[in-house]
Amino acid sequence: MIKRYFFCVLSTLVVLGLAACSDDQKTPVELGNEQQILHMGNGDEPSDVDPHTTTGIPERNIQVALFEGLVGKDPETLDIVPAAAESWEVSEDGLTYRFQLRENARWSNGDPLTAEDFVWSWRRALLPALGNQYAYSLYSVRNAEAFNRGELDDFSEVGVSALGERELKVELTRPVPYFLELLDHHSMYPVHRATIEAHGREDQRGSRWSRPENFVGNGPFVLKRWVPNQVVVVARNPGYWDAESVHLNEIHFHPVQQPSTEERMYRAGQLHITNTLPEELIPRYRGQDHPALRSFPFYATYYYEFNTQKPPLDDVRVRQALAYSLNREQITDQLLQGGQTPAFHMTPPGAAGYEAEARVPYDPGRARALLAEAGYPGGQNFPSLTLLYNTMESHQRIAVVIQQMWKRELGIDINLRNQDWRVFLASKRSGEHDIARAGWVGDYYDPNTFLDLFVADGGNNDTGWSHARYDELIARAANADDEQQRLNYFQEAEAILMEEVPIIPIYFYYRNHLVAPSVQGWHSNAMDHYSYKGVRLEAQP
Amino acid sequence: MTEQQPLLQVENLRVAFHSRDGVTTAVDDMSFTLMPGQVLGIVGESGSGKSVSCYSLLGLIPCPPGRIERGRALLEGRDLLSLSEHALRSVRGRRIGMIFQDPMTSLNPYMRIGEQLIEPLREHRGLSRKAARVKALAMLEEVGIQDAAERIDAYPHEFSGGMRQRVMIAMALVNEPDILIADEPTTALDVTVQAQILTLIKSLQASYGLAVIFITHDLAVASQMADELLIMEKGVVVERGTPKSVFAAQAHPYTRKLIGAIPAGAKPVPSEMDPTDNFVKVNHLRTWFYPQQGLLSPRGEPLKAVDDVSLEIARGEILGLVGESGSGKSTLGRSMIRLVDSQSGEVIIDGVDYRALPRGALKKQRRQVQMIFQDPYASLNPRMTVFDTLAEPLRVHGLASRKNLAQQVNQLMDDVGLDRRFVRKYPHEFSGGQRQRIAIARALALQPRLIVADEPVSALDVTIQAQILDLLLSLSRKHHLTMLFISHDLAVVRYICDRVAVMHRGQLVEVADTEALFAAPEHPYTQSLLASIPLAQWG
Amino acid sequence: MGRYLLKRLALAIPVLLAVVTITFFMVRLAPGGPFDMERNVPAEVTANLNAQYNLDAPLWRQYVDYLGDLARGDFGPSFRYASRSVNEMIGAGFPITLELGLYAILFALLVGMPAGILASLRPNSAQDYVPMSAAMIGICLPSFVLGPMLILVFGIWLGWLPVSGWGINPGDKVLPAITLGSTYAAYIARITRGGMLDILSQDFIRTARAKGLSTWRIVRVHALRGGVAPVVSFLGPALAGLLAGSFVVETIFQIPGLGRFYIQAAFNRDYTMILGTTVFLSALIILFNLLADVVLVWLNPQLRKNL
Amino acid sequence: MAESAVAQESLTPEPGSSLMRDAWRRLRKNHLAMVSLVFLLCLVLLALLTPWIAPYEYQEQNLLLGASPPSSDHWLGTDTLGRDQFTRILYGSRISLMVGFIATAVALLIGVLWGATAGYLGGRVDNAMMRFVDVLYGLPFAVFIILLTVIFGSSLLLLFLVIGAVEWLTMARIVRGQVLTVRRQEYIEAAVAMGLSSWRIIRRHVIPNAVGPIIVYTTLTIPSVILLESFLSFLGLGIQPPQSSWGSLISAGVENMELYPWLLIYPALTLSVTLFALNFLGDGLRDALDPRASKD
Repeated sequence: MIKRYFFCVLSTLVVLGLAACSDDQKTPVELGNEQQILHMGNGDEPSDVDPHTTTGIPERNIQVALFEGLVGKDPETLDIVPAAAESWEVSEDGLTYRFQLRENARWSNGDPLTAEDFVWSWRRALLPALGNQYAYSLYSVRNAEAFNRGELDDFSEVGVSALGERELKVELTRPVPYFLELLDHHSMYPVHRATIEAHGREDQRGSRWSRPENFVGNGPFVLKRWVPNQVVVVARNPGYWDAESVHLNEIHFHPVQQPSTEERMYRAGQLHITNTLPEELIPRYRGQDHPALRSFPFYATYYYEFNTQKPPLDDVRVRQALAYSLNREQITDQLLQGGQTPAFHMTPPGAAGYEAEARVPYDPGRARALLAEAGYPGGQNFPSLTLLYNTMESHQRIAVVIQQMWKRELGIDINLRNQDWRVFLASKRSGEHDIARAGWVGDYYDPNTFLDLFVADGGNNDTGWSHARYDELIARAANADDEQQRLNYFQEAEAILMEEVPIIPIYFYYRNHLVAPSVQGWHSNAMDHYSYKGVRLEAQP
Repeated sequence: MTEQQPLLQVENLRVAFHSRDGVTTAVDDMSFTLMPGQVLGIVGESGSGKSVSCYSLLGLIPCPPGRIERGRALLEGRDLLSLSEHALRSVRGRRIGMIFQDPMTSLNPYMRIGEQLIEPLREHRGLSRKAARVKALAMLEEVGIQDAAERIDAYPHEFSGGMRQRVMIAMALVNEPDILIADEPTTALDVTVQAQILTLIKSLQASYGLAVIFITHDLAVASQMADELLIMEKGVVVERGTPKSVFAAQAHPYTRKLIGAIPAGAKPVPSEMDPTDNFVKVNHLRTWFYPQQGLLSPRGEPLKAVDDVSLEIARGEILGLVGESGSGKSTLGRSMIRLVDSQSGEVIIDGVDYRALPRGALKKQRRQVQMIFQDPYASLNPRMTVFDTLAEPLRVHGLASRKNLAQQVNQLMDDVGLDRRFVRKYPHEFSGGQRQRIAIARALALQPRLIVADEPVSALDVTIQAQILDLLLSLSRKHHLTMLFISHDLAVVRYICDRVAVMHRGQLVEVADTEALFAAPEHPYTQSLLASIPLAQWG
Repeated sequence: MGRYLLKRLALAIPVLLAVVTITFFMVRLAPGGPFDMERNVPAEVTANLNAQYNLDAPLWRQYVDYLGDLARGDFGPSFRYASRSVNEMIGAGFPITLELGLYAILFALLVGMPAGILASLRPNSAQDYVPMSAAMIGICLPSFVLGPMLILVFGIWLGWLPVSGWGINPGDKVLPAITLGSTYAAYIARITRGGMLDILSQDFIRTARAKGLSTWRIVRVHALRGGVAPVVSFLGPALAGLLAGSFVVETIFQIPGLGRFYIQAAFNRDYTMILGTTVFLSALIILFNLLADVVLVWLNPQLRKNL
Repeated sequence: MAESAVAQESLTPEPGSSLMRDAWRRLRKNHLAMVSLVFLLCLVLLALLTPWIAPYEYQEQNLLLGASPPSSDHWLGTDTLGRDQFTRILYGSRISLMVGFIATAVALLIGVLWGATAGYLGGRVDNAMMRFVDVLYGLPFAVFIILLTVIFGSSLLLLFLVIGAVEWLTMARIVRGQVLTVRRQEYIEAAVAMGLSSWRIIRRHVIPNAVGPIIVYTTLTIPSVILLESFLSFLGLGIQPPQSSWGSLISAGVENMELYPWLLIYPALTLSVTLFALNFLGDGLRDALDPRASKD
């Protein structure tokens, strides 16, 4: 009799599972290959697609499909290429830019894209009340900062103006060698005025203009569907000026937070491209030379920063001792095994041809000597310091290994402490930390994005370290006429930084993700800059 | 009768319970025959094996630990004891019907009685739901349920105890079995209801030509009902015969003990009391229960458990309070000592107004007044040893020092006639009578002046009952106790009380000296109570 | 009955108010605001952002305003998901979580109850130990272990079931439901066993046996109704706890449910979302407890008249 | 029927025994419970002796070795940092058992007192006390944890309190439900009639008789507490690496499940066996503490 009950249980389970068991069921990837639908893992649920109010990478990955700035980047070489502007001129002094917009550039509702659209959009991006957290990327434009800070009300005094339907003039405060780089930032994207005004105030965050049913953009794709925490679907924009190089019909952005979930989805044929790869699995994929694995250096540095205001970290010898005793190669080769390269200086190599010469060496002998010199021979009497990191498994692993290295090489004990991200930020800002984990991703492809972090009044300098000569060098580099001279200033600044070690660089990031073999024309690059033009899906034989 | 084959023939039945502590033989070498239309009474006290023997016939004892070790039980040539569970199922409810002691718990509270009634019909005869319902309805009418057509869809809790027992009987007989096993069918019922049920069983037995096995501890009831009696003691049949012959011969000492234990006659020695000194005075006491008292809802129709009751108890007197279940007698007792909050009136005990006492003072005052409960199983904390149970009140009220605590506890044990050696045992290790002695000892520990005894002997076997009654009488004399003795058993009340108050539906209908009341009951309700007492028929 | 329900619901209001109040001030105590980023932005920008969301008003004012919105059933805009209101997010996430929770409970019941019933029929025998031990596995393997294991076996090695999603690919609801339900299966098995043991020792079961009914029928018709009462009173709080605790399963299986919002909101400092989901879930807890009580009464006719 | 017959038979004279001694006598007869008890005692002993018997140091890394399967050098293999897993499980048992037992004890203490008081006093007091539990149930756990880490940092003591503070809610509900039935028993009425204080009645009469479900729930709470610890520690509330606990080993094992299955199997097995032992011991204790339980 009891059997009957078990029969019920079994049959229910079978029925629940049955539908899935049919073998001819095609996976989303297989279906996507046939219909040119790309499935991408996209990290997190986007907060919005409005380019002027968002700050995250997941949002950016979608915005790249929906909008287009004046210029873009070649996904392979990261060279600046024309986008909404077909050409531009730079004045001799590097202060004035004139952009010619494409004649056939249109909004997805058919309206022509005009220079005035850019003026209005940048104004919106700078409106104080909007609270655009990336407004500062426009600060090199004349008076933009004053306008954004509310010190200036008249936007006509800001250095951006339309010289007709299709010509845009931008005036800068000072020459910025990487200004074109900045133009690819989402804060500089144009937005459609009529649509925004139809659904709320211009300075209103989160109005409904960015919903699929209202959305108007100028990118190769338009917003089609958005189910929170499930998927964002963008569909090809037939009115896009370069529609013929767009091969995909749709892109599905899946907000998958857990790397391990993402990897399983890839293996089950639910994703073409993953956003990341779980650290634990990287060695396995690398070992197999897996065809889907894409590994490439990423323009970012993982480092620890000292609170140089607190003894004994105010003593440069102590900082040097701590820095010299880290065996970075062991961390990258044995622990991480994800292609990361040991960082002996702050700025990752590559951009603008800059290759730092300064090195903070691995020299445990000297480290011990320095520590003894500072009054802690063999780690004796060394106060108990705390290493603060934000809650994440990978940070924890590195911290544990470094804790051991310091113990082994210097004989000092460091406590580990992890905090929730926002608490971590708050602790760092208030200077409560001794040593804190940090990471910096280049905002643009230029050494300046790393080196100007550590100027004395730098908003992101949580080390308390300041150095007059260093500040001077960074300022000079910004105004340098000659590119070689500019890089020389950077070399000198970097040397100071590595001598003073307010931070210990640990490794340069490497990105690893999976790209299905059916995806053609996909390029991974050091800025993790996505480009969907030219991407095509080919079913495997 | 002479021509007839025996319907059921039980030979040399032996049932034992195997536990880690050893083997207990519950029934040993029992034999009997049951003729068609015969009523067999099995009489014995709890633990005598009378129920186990019948349950084992139908495979209803838990196995393990129970085990039928030997014997046969032939029902028309088939040995019930060797039948498979499946085959036994066709006997149960079909050939042999059963009714049980407590109709409150023996009916499924979750099912309408109609469903429960048609179940055996559908199970054994495969009747359609409709046909079964017609049959069930007829059966309900036959057992005397009025408006059976409406009541058939009611739930058991909507019936009174007596009506429930009628439903049980209907259920047992609905398949027209040959044999009815009635296991203490009236023990849990009021006397007046008991009389009705007994009459009903008798008449059904006659009209269906049923053979009945009637299990009871009450010799009087058995002798009223049975054609033949089996007297059992500790699993063994010690005497058998017609009621007349059993009573006449009283061959076995146990039989004599049973008969002797039936409380009969007046109180042997009246209490020493001063009728003018009213130790307890209750004036216009009223305890009503409201179905629900909420923030938003108005009060519903109250249950008037105690409605404007006044009485006095003289110092040293034992006042009997009788009434049927639901008459409010327990609530009155509890209200008097403020275990239940009453709404209005006055309770003055030894000059102290109990209803007006603040909480703290009440706790101190409580030692003056103690209570003995009906169920000695439920009224003792199962996780406390006898010592702890008795020592607790002594300690809390500071009546014993650390040194003489053990001595005082021992004194109490002696008082109630318990062996001192048992002082470290747990309640469950004692028999019912011993447990009630513990409960009495606990009440006495505080040297109270007044004891409210709520049915203190009704859960006990007759022989034990007699001992406890004598104990109470002697203790009340020794300690000069005043007592309110609540009981539904008039014979018991007559034996122990100086005066009797009769309670009916929350009110006192008659208060009189015991013998006067028995001789000439005034109130019709009292008269009906007296008329329902089963009398042993041996004359 | 109606009055009883009304009274219970009225009692819920102070509870919810207390939850809102404590939560409101608790989240403000936590360091870090909803708009903190790794890079520092000018103070003016932050001030403007705060102004957009009424965060510049005095705290008591914000509290009063929030209560006012709440009274109108408006949970406010989400800070993290700028273009959405909290109502919208709950509306999107809750039905999914509820469905997941119901399947999980269903699974737990289908596994736990037979195991408990089997065990109760022959206590302290193999028929008791084997199903009870099997049910215990659910406690040994918490969802963050069981989920990936099931995915690996059924999703990847055998390829029978999808590894993620909800209602997108056929069969994708099976593994999440099992993962979430397995812990509860163990509890339900234990509770069922206890409840059934209780009922099976009652007199009316003896009556049923004396009627000649089969064990199966006794269990099904006579014992189960009373025996499941403890299960029902467990289910109310369990379902509520399951909804609040489903975030692990939702994350593993990529399910767009409320559980993820609920937990992430705290880390995002999405004040309105924290408050909204908290109030909503508290109300659910109260509601499910009430529901469990109603079912208990419905199961037990003796209780019906008390209402 | 039969049981009272047994009761009468068993009245053989015997020296006195207290509830605890009696319970112990009963427990000893339960083989399964005794095996479980011995296992748990061994486990506790191992945990206590860990610093002397562990083959390696718990924080000792060998990055060159990395994750290696069980071998004669490392009986249960090594983790991705090359740390000996056997050692880490041993050290983990110190943390996990301590957290499991102490945090559960905290929950037990608060929950039982709260639930018993509410259930026994009933009425408005009950209502107010249980509504308080409802409120606590409703509060967002994650925010609570973040706040605590901020205010107090990570400390083991706090971890006990937090877990206890979370788990007592359910305990209180269970106890209250049980007490509501116990309260109706006549021996409680008898205790009231004796003039005992409410506190004494709760302590001596109510709680001991509600002990069955309490024990069962406790044995189920311990493993869930052990797992909860790893989550809270990960959030920064409890122990900090390189210390290990069973929960953290299991979570780490899940991540590496496919590549290095031994990293999941052994910690999970340890926890499971402990859980089963607790369970059998709990059932045994429940029966042993009930003098009435007729054990066959």
